[in-house]
Amino acid sequence: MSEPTLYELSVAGRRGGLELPRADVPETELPRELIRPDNGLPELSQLDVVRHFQRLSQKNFGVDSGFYPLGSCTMKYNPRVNEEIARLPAFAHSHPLQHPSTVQGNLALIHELQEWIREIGGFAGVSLQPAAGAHGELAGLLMMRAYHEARGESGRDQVLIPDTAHGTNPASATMAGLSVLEIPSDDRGNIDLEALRAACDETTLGLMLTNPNTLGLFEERIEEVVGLVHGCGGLVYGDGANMNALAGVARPGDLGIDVMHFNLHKTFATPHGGGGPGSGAVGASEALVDYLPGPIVEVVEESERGHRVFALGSPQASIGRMCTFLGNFGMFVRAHSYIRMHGSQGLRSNSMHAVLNANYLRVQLRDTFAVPFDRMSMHEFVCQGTVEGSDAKATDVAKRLMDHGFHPPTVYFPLIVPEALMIEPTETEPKPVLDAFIAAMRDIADEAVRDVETLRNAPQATPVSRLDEGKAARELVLCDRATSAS
Amino acid sequence: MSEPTLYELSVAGRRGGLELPRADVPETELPRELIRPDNGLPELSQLDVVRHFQRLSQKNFGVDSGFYPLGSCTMKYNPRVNEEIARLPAFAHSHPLQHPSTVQGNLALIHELQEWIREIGGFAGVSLQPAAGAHGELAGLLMMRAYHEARGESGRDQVLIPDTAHGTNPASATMAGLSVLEIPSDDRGNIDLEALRAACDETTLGLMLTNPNTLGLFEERIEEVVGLVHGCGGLVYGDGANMNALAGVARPGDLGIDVMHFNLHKTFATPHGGGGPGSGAVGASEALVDYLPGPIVEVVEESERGHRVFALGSPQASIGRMCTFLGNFGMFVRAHSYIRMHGSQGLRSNSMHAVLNANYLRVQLRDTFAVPFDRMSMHEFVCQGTVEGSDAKATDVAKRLMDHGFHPPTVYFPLIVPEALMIEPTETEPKPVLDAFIAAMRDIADEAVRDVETLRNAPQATPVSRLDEGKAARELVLCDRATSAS
Amino acid sequence: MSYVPHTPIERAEMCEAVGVSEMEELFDDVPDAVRFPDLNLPQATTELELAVEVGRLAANNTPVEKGATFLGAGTYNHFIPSTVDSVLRRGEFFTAYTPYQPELSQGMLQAMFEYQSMVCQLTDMEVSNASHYDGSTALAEAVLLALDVTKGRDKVVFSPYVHPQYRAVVRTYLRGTDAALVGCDEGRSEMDQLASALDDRTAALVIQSPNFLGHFEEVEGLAEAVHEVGGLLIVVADPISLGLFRSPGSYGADVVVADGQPLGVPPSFGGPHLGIFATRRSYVRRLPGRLVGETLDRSGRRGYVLTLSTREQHIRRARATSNICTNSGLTALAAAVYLATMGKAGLRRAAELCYQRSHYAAKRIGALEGFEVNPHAPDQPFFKEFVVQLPAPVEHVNRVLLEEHGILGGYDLGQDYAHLGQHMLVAVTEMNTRADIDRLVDALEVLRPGANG
Amino acid sequence: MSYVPHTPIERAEMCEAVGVSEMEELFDDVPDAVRFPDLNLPQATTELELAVEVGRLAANNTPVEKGATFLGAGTYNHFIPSTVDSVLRRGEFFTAYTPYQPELSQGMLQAMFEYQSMVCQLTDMEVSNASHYDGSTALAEAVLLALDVTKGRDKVVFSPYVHPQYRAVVRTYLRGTDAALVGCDEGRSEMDQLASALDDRTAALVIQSPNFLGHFEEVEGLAEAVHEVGGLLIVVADPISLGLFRSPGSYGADVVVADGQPLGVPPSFGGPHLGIFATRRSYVRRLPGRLVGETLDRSGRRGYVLTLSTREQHIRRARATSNICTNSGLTALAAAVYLATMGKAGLRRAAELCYQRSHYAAKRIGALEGFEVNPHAPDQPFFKEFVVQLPAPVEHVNRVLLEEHGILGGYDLGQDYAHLGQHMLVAVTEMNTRADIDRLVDALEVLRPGANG
Ligand SMILES: Cc1ncc(COP(=O)(O)O)c(C=O)c1O
Ligand SMILES: Cc1ncc(COP(=O)(O)O)c(C=O)c1O
Repeated sequence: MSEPTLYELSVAGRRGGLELPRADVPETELPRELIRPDNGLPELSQLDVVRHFQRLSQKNFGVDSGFYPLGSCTMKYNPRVNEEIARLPAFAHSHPLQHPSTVQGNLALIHELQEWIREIGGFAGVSLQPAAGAHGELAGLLMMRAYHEARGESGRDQVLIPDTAHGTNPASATMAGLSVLEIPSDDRGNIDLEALRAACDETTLGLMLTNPNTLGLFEERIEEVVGLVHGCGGLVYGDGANMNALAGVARPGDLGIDVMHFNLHKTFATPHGGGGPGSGAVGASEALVDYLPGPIVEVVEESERGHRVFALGSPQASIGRMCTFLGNFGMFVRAHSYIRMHGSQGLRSNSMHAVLNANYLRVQLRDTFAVPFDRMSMHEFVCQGTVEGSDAKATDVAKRLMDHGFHPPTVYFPLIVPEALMIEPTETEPKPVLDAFIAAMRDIADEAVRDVETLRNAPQATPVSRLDEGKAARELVLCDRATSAS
Repeated sequence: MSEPTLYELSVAGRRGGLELPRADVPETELPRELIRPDNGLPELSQLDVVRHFQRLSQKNFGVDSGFYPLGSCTMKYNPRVNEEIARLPAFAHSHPLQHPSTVQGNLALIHELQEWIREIGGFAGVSLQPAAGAHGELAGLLMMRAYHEARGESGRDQVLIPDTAHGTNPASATMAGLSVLEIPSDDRGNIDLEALRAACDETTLGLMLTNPNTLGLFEERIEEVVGLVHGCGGLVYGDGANMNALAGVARPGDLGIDVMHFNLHKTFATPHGGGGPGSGAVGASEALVDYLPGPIVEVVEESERGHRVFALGSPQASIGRMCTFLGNFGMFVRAHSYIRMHGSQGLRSNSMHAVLNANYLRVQLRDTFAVPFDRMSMHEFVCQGTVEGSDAKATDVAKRLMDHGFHPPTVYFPLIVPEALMIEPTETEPKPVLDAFIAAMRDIADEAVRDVETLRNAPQATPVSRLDEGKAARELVLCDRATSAS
Repeated sequence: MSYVPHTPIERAEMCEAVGVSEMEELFDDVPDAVRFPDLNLPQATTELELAVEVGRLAANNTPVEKGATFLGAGTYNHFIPSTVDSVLRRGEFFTAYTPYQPELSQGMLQAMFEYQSMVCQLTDMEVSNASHYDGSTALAEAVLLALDVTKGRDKVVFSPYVHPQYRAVVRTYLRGTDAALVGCDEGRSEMDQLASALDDRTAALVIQSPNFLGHFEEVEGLAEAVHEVGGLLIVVADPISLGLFRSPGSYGADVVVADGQPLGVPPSFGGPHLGIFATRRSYVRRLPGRLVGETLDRSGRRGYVLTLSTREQHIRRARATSNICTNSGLTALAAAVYLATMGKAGLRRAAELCYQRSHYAAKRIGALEGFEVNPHAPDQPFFKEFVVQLPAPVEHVNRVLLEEHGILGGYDLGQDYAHLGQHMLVAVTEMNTRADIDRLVDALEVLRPGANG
Repeated sequence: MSYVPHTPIERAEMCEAVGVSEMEELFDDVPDAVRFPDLNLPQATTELELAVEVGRLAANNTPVEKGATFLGAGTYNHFIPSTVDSVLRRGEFFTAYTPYQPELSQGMLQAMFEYQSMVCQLTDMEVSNASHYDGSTALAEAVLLALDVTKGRDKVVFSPYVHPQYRAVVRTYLRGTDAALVGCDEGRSEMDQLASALDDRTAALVIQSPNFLGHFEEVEGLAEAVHEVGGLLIVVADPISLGLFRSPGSYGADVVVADGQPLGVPPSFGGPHLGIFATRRSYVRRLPGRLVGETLDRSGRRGYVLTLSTREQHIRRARATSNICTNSGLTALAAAVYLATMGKAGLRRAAELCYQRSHYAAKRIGALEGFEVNPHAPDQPFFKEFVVQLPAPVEHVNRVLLEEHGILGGYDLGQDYAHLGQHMLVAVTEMNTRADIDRLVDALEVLRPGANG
């Protein structure tokens, strides 16, 4: 059943919403000329509101609803305990501009998290300012820019970006005022070393490297790649979106990465929230640590008994603030709890099982759906969503998966694999779920040959069938027409 | 899709559930002979558990899911704020056996609630001990019994119960060791006064009166009814399940009721919880107040500035405890908040709107579904779920309502109305919802004549179609067969 | 705050449809003299103000850290996994009624079926109802069941170490019968003494194990003894102990009851808790309360329904097995989520931690001068609670513990057992770390006779 | 604690299928030298222990009652109806990804569509995106939009009373451009001075109203002035004020941004908040971030999809309008539930209470000897914040307020404005009752020069 919008549910004069206290102070006259006649909001009772959003929620699919192998997104279990902890009033109701002496608990937590991420990444310092991965990329690129400028090398304005990179990489480069040079991949899914060598010169700001890359493959000649870039005076940015393959397995800093963002909402299981908020901590090597966005939390005093006093400070040559306050603290609390529960062994175990799950799916599916770069993968792998003897598209396979109760993989990305299905199971899925997914995929492959129409008409078990995206883009109905009725 | 059971999901050796701390104390040897080899529980990961119960919840219908006009149940909006308040750690984590000096907040809250319910009911005292309405009935009947015994009238062992009464009334009488005499109703839906007069004698313990009764009708000659019972030396028990018609409108104590239970989970909007826990406060008149179950909360000290000290006390001739501790405190907190927010006017407004909603439905539906006792109703009314020209049953109408997105009314109760549909909309439903329900009912009436098979095969829009209750009762599969596999 | 949604226009339209000009007219049947009283209640308030006001009320409770709580005696401080409340907060569950309409209630019905299944496993019984109010009322109904199936008998033999408040509730319920409790008032009876009280008027023998003092009872031969005279063995159990220790079913219990609060339900000042009630299949038709059974729908899909309602008040009225209607659905759901989350290994581990840490505490306290642990039964095995004979009155010790150390001490046994004056019942669970226990011991040490306390 | 579910048997089977004998072999591609480091992290812990440990950390924050909070300056203490969190806790919402697959995401998509609709109503703009990170980053992107649509211009005129940290973030973002901020560093510019800074190199004029000092700016003629030179008017708004006070759209704003935290999001030490971003329809193709549009499915049922993705990084890569990917879906959902619960009357009432109570506070404080309210602009109307010139340093006053009265005082304006040393920005909302305000005034009174303070 289609759920009416809030405005369609709204009735003029509806009561039972929320009452606020009566005025308890002598009245001050309102500045008439500044008052609006109507604020345009709908009018509903609390029960209307509760029912509406409950019904909407039932039309939404989360990790809690079922297997969600969306590649590059690390849709793992979001521990419930973290939700409780982040809601502790002492955290949730603290104000970012309180005097540091009144929020030592928050500052201690932030400091610990900075230190832990620094350790996991193998960096010299970390700032938790950025609100998401892309935001961290922008911060990192601005840091790289500032670094070169400080060394009088402002001519370095070219960012090398592999053709497998996520769209945020080139977009961030543009926002940082830089130009992009795309580097092709070789036939093992690595960066083409020759092309890279050719691209590296005195205009090179640096390379943006995703490792494992979006094919789910570890860069086999990572040392040479980093060496080439460093050799020409460039820096290496690490896109840490795929850190769920490497936490506890290898430290990006040890691999020579100069600056990198972590998606706390991937590797450290803060919930994705239907599209955020996330958190995009950046770690930096010695060379770049002074450029980190600030403020960050520092220890300003330490007693002999180990009691520490924390305060805010700014790295010496900081690029400045990336957000109004300190970043998405609510996400820090969750990531802090997550790392605290896991420890070194636990994080490594997560990575190992994530990689095991991905490879298990790969070997079980590769005979049905071609895997173009078929070598040991990391936490995800990419196959082609097409089947011999059928002209079904990757999209059709994806939509049909919904009828089997699964969320589809990421589709049509990375761009270098035609009809790509990018599959990331994560470590929190047990084998029976993977086996059910494998069975469904094989079923769909059969069906693609036998009865392609069913695929084309999929999904059918969802609240709506395939939606007309063209119509949406042409007509651009971006606000409820019923607003005008209110 | 049918959801596997926990045992079907269980896999031997499954990890990722809940880890507990390692032992931090020197080990004591376990008494081998007392140890069991296996506790028979399933083995699941947290994600398994979360998904399982999310899916189950989506197969359940609550007030939050839609209109729920289940007669005699008062399915009104359960304010979300009460859920927050009841979960305050200071309440939720206090222990019932703490010293009273350490739980003055709890005791103050309980005392206020006792006082407020006393005031709303017009009683001399209140005990919050009983866990539900039926539990309150048992308490009330035991109080009545004790009262008569104390007066040397142990011969009074007959309870008069109208034929419209809820099943808990006679069942409670039996549990209290009393015998039941059923009193018929007259043609206006009142207690038949002549029958009552004939029944009242020196064996009469008392009458159990539901007012408004389960036809949703106010007892028109309430004063005479009460007078007859009191006249023969009996007492009047009030079944307060229908108090949502009268809160703020009339006080049962003022009507002559001697003892009554309140269902906090109806009138005062504590959530029904899918079948409890509820709370069944009992109020008593002067005559019975000393027999209330204890402990109850008393003021033991009051300073000049109004500061009060609270403690537990037991009414002088108390029938004793009805439950282990003080009753369902978590429900008290919610009911306390509810009454506190509404005040006298608010409670009356609730009753008025509940009654208005019921009568609106009655007048809109009576031409389609016969209303046998068609006079101004209180908060609910009873019609017959049959239509001329169709042999559809009330059950068919009820099941078909599900396909329209509504929860059915109470069916086949009260017993004196054949094919009864007992409809209680409550005050929190807005007119558009009532209108949609009316339209659906009319639709179904049409359909009953036109296409009775569709009714008989209803529901179809639910996770399962009609279930074979006979099979369930014959086979009595009361435990998961898969347990043996574990 | 009012949650009534009506607009003035809607109200007017509805009044008109009903044929009244004011809502007041709807109440013409109510006698004038008592109609529309002005209730002496505080002025209505808003959610915002309410939260502040009730927050202040809550602040009048003395806060105690969970690790510093050593009070049990029937309500326990156990860990509650966060999965539990996340399920309980779902409106589909908590705003539903008893699942009378199964097609719209499969979620709750299946969860209750699973609850029943897990309770049967833990207790080793064949059937469990879908919950009762709490432990004591479940026990009272178990006694009524025994009286009923042994028709004509009027004696119920009780161990004195059944929870005193459970015994009180049973007494209240027995007001409706001719039966009497026997054996529990002496305050010291041992199991063999109880056995000697059994006779052909005995409907049931009721024991608690671990008992109110924390000890496992010596149950060998008990079931045989009571069965021999034709009575039932009713056992009050601790559900956490069943994760590790032998089940009542394994030693012949006919009915097992328990308070389910330890299974994921906060203490909440004593309620709502959850009554667990399990028995033999032969008594299923005498069972009180709801029962969920498996069946099929018309297309052969598995589904669940409330079954055997012919036992219940709404069908059988005066001849019902019990008057219970509303039970403890949501706390039973909590228990189901709890048990599923803890699972086989988790519940076992919780029980182990209770055992290990309580024994550590007992040893350390027993080593203090002036303190004696389990003086009445030093060799009887115990689970998570034990008795400490103190060198000072319990109330005094508890006041010092709380005011000076923030520790919530144990239960004053002198309230219930004349021979246990100055004896405290101490509960230690998986929530109390070694450091917490050491703090308790240090605090007690100062109270030893002659110390600077 | 590990959430990995694998049993040893499953792991072995899977390793075998993959062709490795140990999981370690999966990582042969990783250079030996750096593989499997031993991270210096604390030993893993359990949920039980974590809750205790983090609870202790949280206890190191000084607790402040909500009514005693008078600190705002960009993050506010507003009432959050309990409906909000009850929706946010639903796993279907909070554990979902960005709604890339619309058939499985209609819930979030419709909610975002409703959010967009309500934001457009409140701001009187034509299009809103589905959220940005926070207020400052939304502003930074608004400035980038203006620079882009006015291609070639390199000047952005800023009011000095735009939130100082917003200005800081804009500066960071402008590192990627050749543009510069103008007008905001003097620290005292009035609106007419700002207008005089406009010229044909001006991409935008940026104001905040109510501004950082709480005052409504004099906006008459501003839009005309900036439009005349071909620039855009960007307004930073307070979303609560929009319940009652005129919208930026009504006075000609081209882009409206705001921090949505006041709409049902707890302060949470500064994040996550929510960036609101609304603009004219003519700029829709230049809009950063997600956008939800209405459409139909194949059977003609209404549905919602992410639309105009051709603007976005995953399609247009280096030529995208922004790099934003993850945004603030869940806090935007909070705002949608908040606005729906408050509704037309509720938001208006919240704004009224802020106005009335802040004016009461201002009058009472202004009447104290040694305190002056809004000395720089005594007649300018204000909303919920105002400036108080103190007789002592702000830090000192705040320390006394907190330590002696449990009051969280206002923001120290001297940190950002040289001419506002010893000036405090005080925020009063619907959460501060008259009694709370009176307590603040009494506490301040003692600090007046010469008092016993
Ligand atoms: C490889 C990669 N890089 C960057 C990002 C951007 O991260 P965010 O969405 O947190 O901005 C993503 C997000 O999906 C990604 O997969
Ligand atoms: C009229 C009436 N009396 C008594 C009861 C029993 O109340 P409870 O379910 O709280 O035990 C009910 C419950 O539906 C009822 O409707």
